[in-house]
Amino acid sequence: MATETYLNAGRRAVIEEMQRDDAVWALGEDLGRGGVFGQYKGLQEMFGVDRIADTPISEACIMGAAVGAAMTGTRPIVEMRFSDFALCAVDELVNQAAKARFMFGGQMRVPMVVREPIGMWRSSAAQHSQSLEAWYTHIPGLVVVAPATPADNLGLLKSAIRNDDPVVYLEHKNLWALEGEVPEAEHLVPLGKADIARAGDAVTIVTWSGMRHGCLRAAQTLAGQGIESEVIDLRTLWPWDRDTVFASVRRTGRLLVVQEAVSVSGFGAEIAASVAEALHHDLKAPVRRLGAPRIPIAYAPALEDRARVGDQAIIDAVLGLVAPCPAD
Amino acid sequence: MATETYLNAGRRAVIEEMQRDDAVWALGEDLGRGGVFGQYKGLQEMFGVDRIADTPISEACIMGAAVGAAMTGTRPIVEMRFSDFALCAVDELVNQAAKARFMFGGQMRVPMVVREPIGMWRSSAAQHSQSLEAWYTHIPGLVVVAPATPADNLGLLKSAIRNDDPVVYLEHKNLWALEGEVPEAEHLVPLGKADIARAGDAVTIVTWSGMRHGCLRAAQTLAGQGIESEVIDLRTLWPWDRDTVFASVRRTGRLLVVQEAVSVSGFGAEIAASVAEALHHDLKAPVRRLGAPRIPIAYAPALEDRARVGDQAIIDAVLGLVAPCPAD
Amino acid sequence: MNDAHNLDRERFGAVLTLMHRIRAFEEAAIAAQKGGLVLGAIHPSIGQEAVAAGVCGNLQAADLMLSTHRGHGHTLAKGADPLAMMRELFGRAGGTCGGKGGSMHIADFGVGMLGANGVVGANIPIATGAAHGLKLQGSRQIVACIFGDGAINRGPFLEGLNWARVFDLPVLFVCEDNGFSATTRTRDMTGGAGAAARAQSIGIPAEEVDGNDVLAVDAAARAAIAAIRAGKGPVLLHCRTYRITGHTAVDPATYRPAEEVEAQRANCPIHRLRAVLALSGMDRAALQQIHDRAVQEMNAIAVQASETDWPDPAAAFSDVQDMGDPRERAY
Amino acid sequence: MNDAHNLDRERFGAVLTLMHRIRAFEEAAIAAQKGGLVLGAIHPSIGQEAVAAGVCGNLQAADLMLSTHRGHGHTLAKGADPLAMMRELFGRAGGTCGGKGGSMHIADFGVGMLGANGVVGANIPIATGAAHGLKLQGSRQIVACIFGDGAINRGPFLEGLNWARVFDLPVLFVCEDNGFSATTRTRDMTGGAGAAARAQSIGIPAEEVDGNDVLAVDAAARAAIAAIRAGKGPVLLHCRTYRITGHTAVDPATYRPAEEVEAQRANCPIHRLRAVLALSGMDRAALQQIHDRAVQEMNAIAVQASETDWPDPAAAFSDVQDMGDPRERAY
Ligand SMILES: Cc1ncc(C[n+]2csc(CCOP(=O)(O)OP(=O)(O)O)c2C)c(N)n1
Ligand SMILES: Cc1ncc(C[n+]2csc(CCOP(=O)(O)OP(=O)(O)O)c2C)c(N)n1
Ligand SMILES: [Mg+2]
Ligand SMILES: [Mg+2]
Repeated sequence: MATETYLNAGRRAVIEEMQRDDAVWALGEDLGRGGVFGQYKGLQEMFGVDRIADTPISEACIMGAAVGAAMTGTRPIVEMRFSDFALCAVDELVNQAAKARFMFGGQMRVPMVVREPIGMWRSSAAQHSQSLEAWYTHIPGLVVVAPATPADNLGLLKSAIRNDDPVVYLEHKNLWALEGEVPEAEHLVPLGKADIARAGDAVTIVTWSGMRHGCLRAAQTLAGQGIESEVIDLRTLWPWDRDTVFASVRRTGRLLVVQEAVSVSGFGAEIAASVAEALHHDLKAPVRRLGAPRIPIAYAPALEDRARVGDQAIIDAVLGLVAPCPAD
Repeated sequence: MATETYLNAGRRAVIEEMQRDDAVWALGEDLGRGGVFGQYKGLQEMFGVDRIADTPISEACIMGAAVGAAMTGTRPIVEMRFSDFALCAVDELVNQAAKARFMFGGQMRVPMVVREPIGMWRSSAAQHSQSLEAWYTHIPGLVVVAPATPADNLGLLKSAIRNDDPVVYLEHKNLWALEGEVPEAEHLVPLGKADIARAGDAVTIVTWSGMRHGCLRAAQTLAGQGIESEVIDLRTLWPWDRDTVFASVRRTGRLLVVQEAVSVSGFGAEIAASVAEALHHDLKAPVRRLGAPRIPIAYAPALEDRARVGDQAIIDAVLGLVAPCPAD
Repeated sequence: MNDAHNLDRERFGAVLTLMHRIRAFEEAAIAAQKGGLVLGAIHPSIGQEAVAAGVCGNLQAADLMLSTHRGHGHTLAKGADPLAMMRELFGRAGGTCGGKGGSMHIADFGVGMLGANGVVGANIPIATGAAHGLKLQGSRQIVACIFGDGAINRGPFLEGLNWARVFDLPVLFVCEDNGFSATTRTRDMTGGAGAAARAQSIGIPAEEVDGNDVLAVDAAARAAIAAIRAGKGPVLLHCRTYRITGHTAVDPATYRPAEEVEAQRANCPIHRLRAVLALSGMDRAALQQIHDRAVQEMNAIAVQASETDWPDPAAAFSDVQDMGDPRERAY
Repeated sequence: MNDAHNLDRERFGAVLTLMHRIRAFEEAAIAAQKGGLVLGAIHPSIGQEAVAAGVCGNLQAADLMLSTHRGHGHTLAKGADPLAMMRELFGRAGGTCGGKGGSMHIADFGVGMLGANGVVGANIPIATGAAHGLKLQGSRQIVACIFGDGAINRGPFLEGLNWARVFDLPVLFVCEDNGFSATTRTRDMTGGAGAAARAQSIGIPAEEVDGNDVLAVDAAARAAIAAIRAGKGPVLLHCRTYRITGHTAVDPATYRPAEEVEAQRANCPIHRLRAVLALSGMDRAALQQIHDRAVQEMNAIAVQASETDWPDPAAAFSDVQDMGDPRERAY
């Protein structure tokens, strides 16, 4: 084990996979200077300008070109810089990358990883803060991954690069500097497997990406009050790990989903609805979601904070869930 | 009352609102020849080339130009032809139209209606069949409307055109030819109000757009078996009519959501999750969703049909809901 | 323009055969659609066959080609099996895409045909990326990307051409300019002189050519492809042609004067090539036989396609993605 | 180039004042960011002030202007209140957008400034549409749309310019070419000769101008605006300038040689205008006073902004949309 930042763990994943497989390459704006957050620092020196390719400011073509390059035997890593800018390339991702394998009757595959940093990052405002993971989970053909720790960013990104279908890979901008233990040996985290970040039997908290950390802090506080929460970090949103979530909810009888994204039609709705459908009779309390209100994200901190799910909101929600139900 | 097609009802809405308000105009490809489905037939002759504007094949600019034109005092109706092509203009809709009012601190509004025909229309395949309403409901700043009848297409489109914020207006391609009674006098349907398409007390079926009709057929069949379903057509997806849905589910104790879209992270998840959260103790059976599997839509009918929610599936789901629960 | 007397009769006899086969394929498909056998929309390229034949005829088998919603001609010219294509139009088993795609999504990777596309202009970045992928792998193949005149008003046209220039990619861009963007005259919606001028402004050599003169298209494509294969980067050909049918097979296209269409019929690329071949000494009977064989072939194919089984409905759930259950939460 | 002796000293004195105010505003903002007062990223336009002053100085109050992420200069030049702008950068009450937008989303509709934009190139279709809206309403106003050199590689550039040409709209497109797309040299990512050539290929008259010579920018903008106001449709100005700072205020910009930056500092548009004004007979003290006043003004504004209240957090829920409860399902 070594201590590594989330950012460097992702960088290491790219290096290892590029060393392992000549077909892997990365493309995006400013990659030669390390990319906008430094995720690609030094990589052009290591791998050359062909494999760490600087591109024009042409998101549609970055995405579309990756589709073509994936069809012809390479394995592109697409860097979208901010997930917000990926909105300039939705046809290319949704109508092209995601559907090609199916539309063309399985003649080929489109192995590409689309890195789209998501999330609030102090005072970045409405066009640099979004979390739209729910959208991608709705699109057949896409795998959706959202790592929350350095080790997972290493192991999931490596798995994503090896995956033969398009993967939307959502790193959280606020986690770049987060440090954590990362195995020094080859480390692969399988896609589709959740991580039980904390075990507990009072309530199941399902979360992903940046909110993992708020949930763990809240669970810590709650443990002080004798309430043991199970915190499940989904890590992969599609396919999500129903088995792990369902097993936990069967045990705890209580589900809280915590997401940074807008709650309305967020991915939390899918989890909550799935659990409500399948485990209604196991539930000791109604399922519960936490997420952002349906507002654009503001610049001024006090306003921006209204779009954040704070630790206290998580604590309150858990307390609400474990309280004896008045209606029963 | 007169009998009118869904298509002509929409056309009438445009005519009436353009007559009423000089600021209203429409832009899109081929509008001068009536638009791709004939929704604008004869309108250029009536209103001239400025107000029924033919455009280049430039979806991004159609949408973006509408944002600018809305900011400067006009009320554009954007025609996207197929909702699939709107994926070429997502930045313009989501990052610009939806957020401008908020980002700029309420200095102005963006009154525009984006018409995006959705849904399966026999053998149109993966790039001409999608229903992505869930996406838009997730985006702060957008109103989302999905009419299912000729009268609603008249009354909702008129209300949408009068709305001062961007409205994503999703007509269903398979309904163009549907005939129905339409008031001859001015007819406005308020945004945000559901329609109880059929009253019943055994189960609440919440649906919208094309699936309204399948639900009504299924309800008819079920009525023959003595099961009276309440069919609620939401009509507006954001804001959706929680009051009507909740009142119904409180009465019936059973919720089925029926949608044409992919079920995973579809808007049905939001409805099901909201009901499960709020009315858990009123439920006599678990909430239940029906929707498409997570597959692209195929061309061959037998394959395409696997993406459809058939009447029988609705009937079976209702029967499942009203059956005495084995676990209780 | 080649001199008819020096014409390579064998070669252009084969080109005529191809053009007749394309025409016959589409006429058979239109007839089949009237009979309810073609399930979705089809966009015929009748009158535009010289572009398909002139361009794709100069590609090698290993070269790649990407097309549009109006792609039957290009696809046949690249070597796809017409029976599999017809089956695809009919939504049958054994279609090029197993019935999953239909006319607008025909692809045949086996012959380097990387896909029609239902989204105007979307093939341009994909083709550019395919060329990028080839170049990264040290391949000598090239990519031809065919699109309509309407597509040059979409952003991906700019982004793709710029990209191809910046990375010096082996792409032949072909603007198949039939004058229309669906029901709209493209010139009314286009600033400036069009595709070639735009390409040149991006630093891409471009040439305009009479797209109904297959000899001219052939010569221009051959020269362009030679340059591209020599490593000179992208080239654009702007081929002016005319769409004889409506936008789709069911569009009566009443938005254009009958005389215009009649005049263009007289300019039919097949007629023109036949005339040149006749002048070069090919006899009438041989020419007639080329036509008749093509018609017979395609009519027989339509019959055969109509007798083919439907695909297994379970195929709706395959080829989606390796991870996850595509049936999850279905119905 | 105007002759220094015939220079309209009053007018260009005002231009110099504006350029100094822009520079001083941004220097104050950079200093404030070091002090933690500016909350989000800022993209200074130091060295590029001649474009803002030369273009916006020729707009009427009722004309509209749309800008980019690097928009402080344009916004001040269009007449926005620097105190409100500084408050916006500080995220305070009374900011141009009430603290909701920040630097990249400053807009001041009261002075015809329709918005900076966080998405490169996104302002082009919006500006085009704003002009479309004006034209439909029979207005005589025009719209200026300023964007960077990097934006010409995005699709909306093509779509917007083509649209403006097709509909003959009153738009002045201004490519403020500072040589860089963030940390990348734009020329390495751009095929062809750039913005002017591309505009011309779309049928839009275009001119290249030394963007560090405010007299040249002023003359070119004035001529272009006169043509546009006369109903001749869109024009593009390609202004070559240089970004003295990094991409953002915290970017050390080590990716370019120090000598290059030094040479460009010597080419500073403010120095150049000062030299011309001095030559024209304006005295040193007057010139110095223009500078000093600007610095005093902006420093005072920064202090004042820092003493302003934070916005009411409840404002997070207003200005979203009329329909529906924005708080629904919150937390
Ligand atoms: C992005 C997008 N917008 C609109 C359409 C609808 N559409 C299909 S074909 C067509 C006309 C295309 O014109 P052109 O590119 O000249 O090709 P042609 O049909 O003439 O071969 C249009 C507008 C589409 N498929 N994709
Ligand atoms: C669509 C999009 N892609 C990428 C970015 C990130 N980005 C912000 S500014 C910038 C460089 C823009 O270059 P240019 O247009 O020349 O403007 P400049 O910064 O030089 O003023 C980039 C790539 C963005 N904001 N939007
Ligand atoms: Mg055309
Ligand atoms: Mg620049």
